[in-house]
Amino acid sequence: MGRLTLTLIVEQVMDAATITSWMHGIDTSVRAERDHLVQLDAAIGDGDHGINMVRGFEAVVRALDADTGSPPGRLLVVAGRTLVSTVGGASGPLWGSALRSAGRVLGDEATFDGAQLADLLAAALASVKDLGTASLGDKTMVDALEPAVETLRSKIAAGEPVAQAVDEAATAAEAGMRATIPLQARKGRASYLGERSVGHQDPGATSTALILRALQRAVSSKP
Amino acid sequence: MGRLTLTLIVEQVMDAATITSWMHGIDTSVRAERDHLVQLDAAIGDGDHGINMVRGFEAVVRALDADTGSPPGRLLVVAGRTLVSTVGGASGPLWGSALRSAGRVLGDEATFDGAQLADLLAAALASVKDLGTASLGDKTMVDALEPAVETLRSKIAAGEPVAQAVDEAATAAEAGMRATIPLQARKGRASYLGERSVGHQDPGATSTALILRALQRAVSSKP
Amino acid sequence: MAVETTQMRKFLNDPAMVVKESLAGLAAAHADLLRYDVANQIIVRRDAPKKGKVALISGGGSGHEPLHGGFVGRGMLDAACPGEVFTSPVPGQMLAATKAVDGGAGVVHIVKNYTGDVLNFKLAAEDAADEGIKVTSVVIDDDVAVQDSLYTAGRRGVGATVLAEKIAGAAAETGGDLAKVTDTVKLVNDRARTFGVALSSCVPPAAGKAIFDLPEGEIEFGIGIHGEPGRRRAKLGRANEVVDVMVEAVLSDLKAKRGAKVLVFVNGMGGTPLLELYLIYGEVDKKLREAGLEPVRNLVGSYITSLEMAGASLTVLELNDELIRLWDTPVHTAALRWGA
Amino acid sequence: MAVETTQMRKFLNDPAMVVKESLAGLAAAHADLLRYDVANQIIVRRDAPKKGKVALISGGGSGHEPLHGGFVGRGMLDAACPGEVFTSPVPGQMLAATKAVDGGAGVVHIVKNYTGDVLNFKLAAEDAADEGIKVTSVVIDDDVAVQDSLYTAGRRGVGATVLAEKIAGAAAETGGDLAKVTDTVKLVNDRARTFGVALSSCVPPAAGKAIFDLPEGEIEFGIGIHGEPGRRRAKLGRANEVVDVMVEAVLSDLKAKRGAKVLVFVNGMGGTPLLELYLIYGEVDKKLREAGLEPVRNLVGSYITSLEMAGASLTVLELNDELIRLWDTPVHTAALRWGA
Ligand SMILES: Nc1ncnc2c1ncn2[C@@H]1O[C@H](COP(=O)(O)OP(=O)(O)O)[C@@H](O)[C@H]1O
Ligand SMILES: Nc1ncnc2c1ncn2[C@@H]1O[C@H](COP(=O)(O)OP(=O)(O)O)[C@@H](O)[C@H]1O
Ligand SMILES: [Mg+2]
Ligand SMILES: [Mg+2]
Ligand SMILES: [Mg+2]
Ligand SMILES: [Mg+2]
Repeated sequence: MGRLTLTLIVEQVMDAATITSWMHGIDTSVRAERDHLVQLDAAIGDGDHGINMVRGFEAVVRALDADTGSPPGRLLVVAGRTLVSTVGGASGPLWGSALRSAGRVLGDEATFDGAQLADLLAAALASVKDLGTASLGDKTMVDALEPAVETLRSKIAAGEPVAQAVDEAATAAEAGMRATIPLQARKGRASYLGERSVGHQDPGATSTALILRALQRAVSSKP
Repeated sequence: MGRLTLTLIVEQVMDAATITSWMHGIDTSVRAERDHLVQLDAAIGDGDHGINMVRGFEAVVRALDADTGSPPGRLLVVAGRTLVSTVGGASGPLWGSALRSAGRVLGDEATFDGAQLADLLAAALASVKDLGTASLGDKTMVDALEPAVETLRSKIAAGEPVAQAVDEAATAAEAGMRATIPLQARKGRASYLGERSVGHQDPGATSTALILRALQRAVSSKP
Repeated sequence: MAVETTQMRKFLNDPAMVVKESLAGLAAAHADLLRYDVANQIIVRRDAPKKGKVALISGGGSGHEPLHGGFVGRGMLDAACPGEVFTSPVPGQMLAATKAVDGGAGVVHIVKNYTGDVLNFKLAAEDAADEGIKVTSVVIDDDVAVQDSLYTAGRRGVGATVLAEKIAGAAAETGGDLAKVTDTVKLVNDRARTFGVALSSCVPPAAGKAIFDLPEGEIEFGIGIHGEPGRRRAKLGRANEVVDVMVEAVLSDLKAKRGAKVLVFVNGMGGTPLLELYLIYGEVDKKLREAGLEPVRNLVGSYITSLEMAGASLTVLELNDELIRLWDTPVHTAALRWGA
Repeated sequence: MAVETTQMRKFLNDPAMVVKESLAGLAAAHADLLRYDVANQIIVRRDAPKKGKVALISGGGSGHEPLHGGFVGRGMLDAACPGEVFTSPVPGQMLAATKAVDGGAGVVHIVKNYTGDVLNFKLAAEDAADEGIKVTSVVIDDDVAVQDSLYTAGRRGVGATVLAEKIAGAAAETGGDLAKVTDTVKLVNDRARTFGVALSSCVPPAAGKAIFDLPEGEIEFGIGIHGEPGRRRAKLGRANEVVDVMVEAVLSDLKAKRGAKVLVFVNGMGGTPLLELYLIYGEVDKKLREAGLEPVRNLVGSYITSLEMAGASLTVLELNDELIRLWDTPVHTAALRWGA
């Protein structure tokens, strides 16, 4: 039974459709959570995070729908560029650079496997940390992304099925998101509030958890 | 009994103390009604009438308290000048000129009787109408002052005791005040509202009724 | 009876002192332009009286800042007489101002048409005449929201006041005589029309609460500048629908010649930010051109206000070459400045 | 999900279009000074690029008007890059602006210290460098309400931005080279400190409701310019008590020399009328003199705002002769103008 599963997993490859499905999934969920993200950002930021994410992923979906035939890495680069060029704010360059870096990991390959998925998310995390200079515990998107990347990498390395590993990574992102509540922000606008940032969930960590959950759905919907 | 009363009346003379007491009485009642006057003016004007009247009569009382020994006419002129120089707004020059004109009627006489009282109030009314060009029914202070003057003049002419005549004049002012409610304003700020001024009591007519009622108290408190 | 100052969203020490303290601050900030005569509560141009120059004074209730104190200086007013908030000044202020600025060539009183302003200025002008000063008075009444009829106190003086002060100030600064400067004020008033709308009321410091209650999502059409309600209330529509009403109200009354050059003044009531005022300007500019007029000069900002009221007014002035030249003449005041 | 525009006290057609429509209005009103490049959403000085002149650009979220578009013109900015309300612009805007204004002498990016602004400008500067344009960037971080430590994103850029744009703009207009103009921005930033307070929040059009809830009678100390809550909330006291806090916060950090000449900038957040701003100026002027400083220049008005927020900020800039000369240099923009 374990062996049978393993066999199926090894055969699960992801491709351009996975990326497109992922981006559509993000678009859908940031739309649904727009007002919640705005509320979270209003409490410790400037109330635009939901609007920024919706604007960005609307544009990403439009860009990808216009792009037929590109390999998955290329689609991620296009998505990243689109975020950089439409979002603004802190989240635009951060997620934009993240997806660009992620896409570059895949080069022009037509498909990718679980290990590559872990690598590309790791590249995204590295890019966010490099540009934003935030560390774990600073109450930013890093607090959701880093545990997700670590979980994904170790589960894949341990031979878990991709869908299951990504599910656990998304769960780790959600835990990281909730773990931002008691933290005092040290990066981004929320840091201006000092101690008043304590007790609120970080909007960027929240949308990051949505992004990971959308990835899980995109990966699971594959046959 | 009727004859006895009449005799008493003929003997009732008024003097500087009557004026001082009148002005103090106005001061007290516009203070007490300040917020009500503000509310009335807020509805169809700019919400300052109570504040204007309080500022003006506070200054009048201060001026009269500093003035000892002047005859009643002179006190009225001082009161009028003080209103002109402290109130501003529409009510300042109108009541200011009114009291100045009223005072001039008495010249330097030390006392005055009911007929003179009627004359001086008539001069006040003439001055308001001359300066403000308002007629009865325009929804202004004239609507309270004119019926008061007419009532006073006719009652005095009919031989009524001063205290009673002034009481009826004040009652006429109050009726005139209430009669402004259904009117559409044709003078002052309230006229800008057109039909929307209907249904509200005119603030200036209201303070005019207070002024007449204060006169009644000042006259009645005389022995 | 004491007003709880701390229950207002205002920077105040004492509601009774707000006008005086603000004037002191104005004078401290602009000592090069003007001085504050505390005893008479007037703002006087630093170099007044200017011998031989016709002087201009104006005044009215406070709460309309920068009007009028912010317009005292070279090429505009010689003195301003600020009353308490929304209350006309008293004649003594206008008399003191008239005496302080008279350079022998006469003094023009620019009076906004409100009963209080008109009556107090009238008493002051009589006193000034008694003292041998040549005074002319012009009443500004540009507000098309009010019918000028037997049934009103006449039209209110609003946005045209700012334009008249600037343009007649230029006429005086460049040597116009008393008749010329007086006629210039009249000309501006004749050729300008204004219509205002509000999205909120405002809170006079001495009253401590809003003059009227306007729920979110509603608009008052045809307001003045004293936080008073307007002619009618409606559901707030899109900005371009609101602008349609404003433009239509102004143009139908102004009856400018087709092809006329106009000055467009989009004025904020105090609480409406520039972001929105420029949006309004864009709509107005478009509609005026569609109506065959040519906006060649404009002024966008909060120049004649109603404390912190959210709202805006539109003034259109039909220009001619002389008015354009006078508008372009250098001006140096706290609130309007160019060419100097 | 559609925002009910009519539930806001705002003149809007569509919350998604408010920035673009406002920029179109700005350009229509000031066509002599600037043009609006719709495709790139940037405001560019009419006569740019000026060969041989160092160019200055700035940008950031909208909602701070007149910053930055109102400061484009002679003697100040060459271009402005407005993002959506309270959202940093995207690098493509800054790149387009940089290319549009580069006259060969280099381009200075004036960046307010917010993570979003810094990151987006950084990406743009990299792209511009790739295209062979000499770009320097200076980050403005004058807000003393925020500790500059490992535990924050550093101090916010607020009031000093306006002063830096004016003063460095004068340096560029009068022939300063890239190093000189860059250093001038830094010098202003080094010598200026700001502290802001709010009496209300504000309503971003796209969100449709206030960012936070501040009851009447309370004050937020240490706010920025994005309608965000400040460092602490307190009961609102008298204006002079509030000013005490502001002056103390600024001076204790600025540590100006006794006897230093200073420029005092009393800025309104958008919903606070001039009446109150001048009252504040009066208090500030007094307290600075008591503290041994000499206010020799000032700016009072709403120049870097947070939509219609009621509130104010105080910026004090320690001057030297060169800074005074540059401040006094003619400037001609939509929002700041003198000597021209
Ligand atoms: N330096 C940083 N590193 C990583 N993430 C950051 C950083 N600064 C801000 N963020 C994230 O960005 C989110 C805010 O994004 P958004 O509201 O879109 O931009 P802005 O703060 O410019 O308005 C924060 O909740 C936080 O998670
Ligand atoms: N032309 C006029 N003639 C007589 N009374 C007038 C006239 N105009 C206004 N009033 C009176 O003045 C009152 C308003 O006074 P007040 O509020 O003190 O002045 P303002 O209207 O200048 O704020 C009105 O209620 C009205 O009774
Ligand atoms: Mg945000
Ligand atoms: Mg009134
Ligand atoms: Mg009044
Ligand atoms: Mg933002």
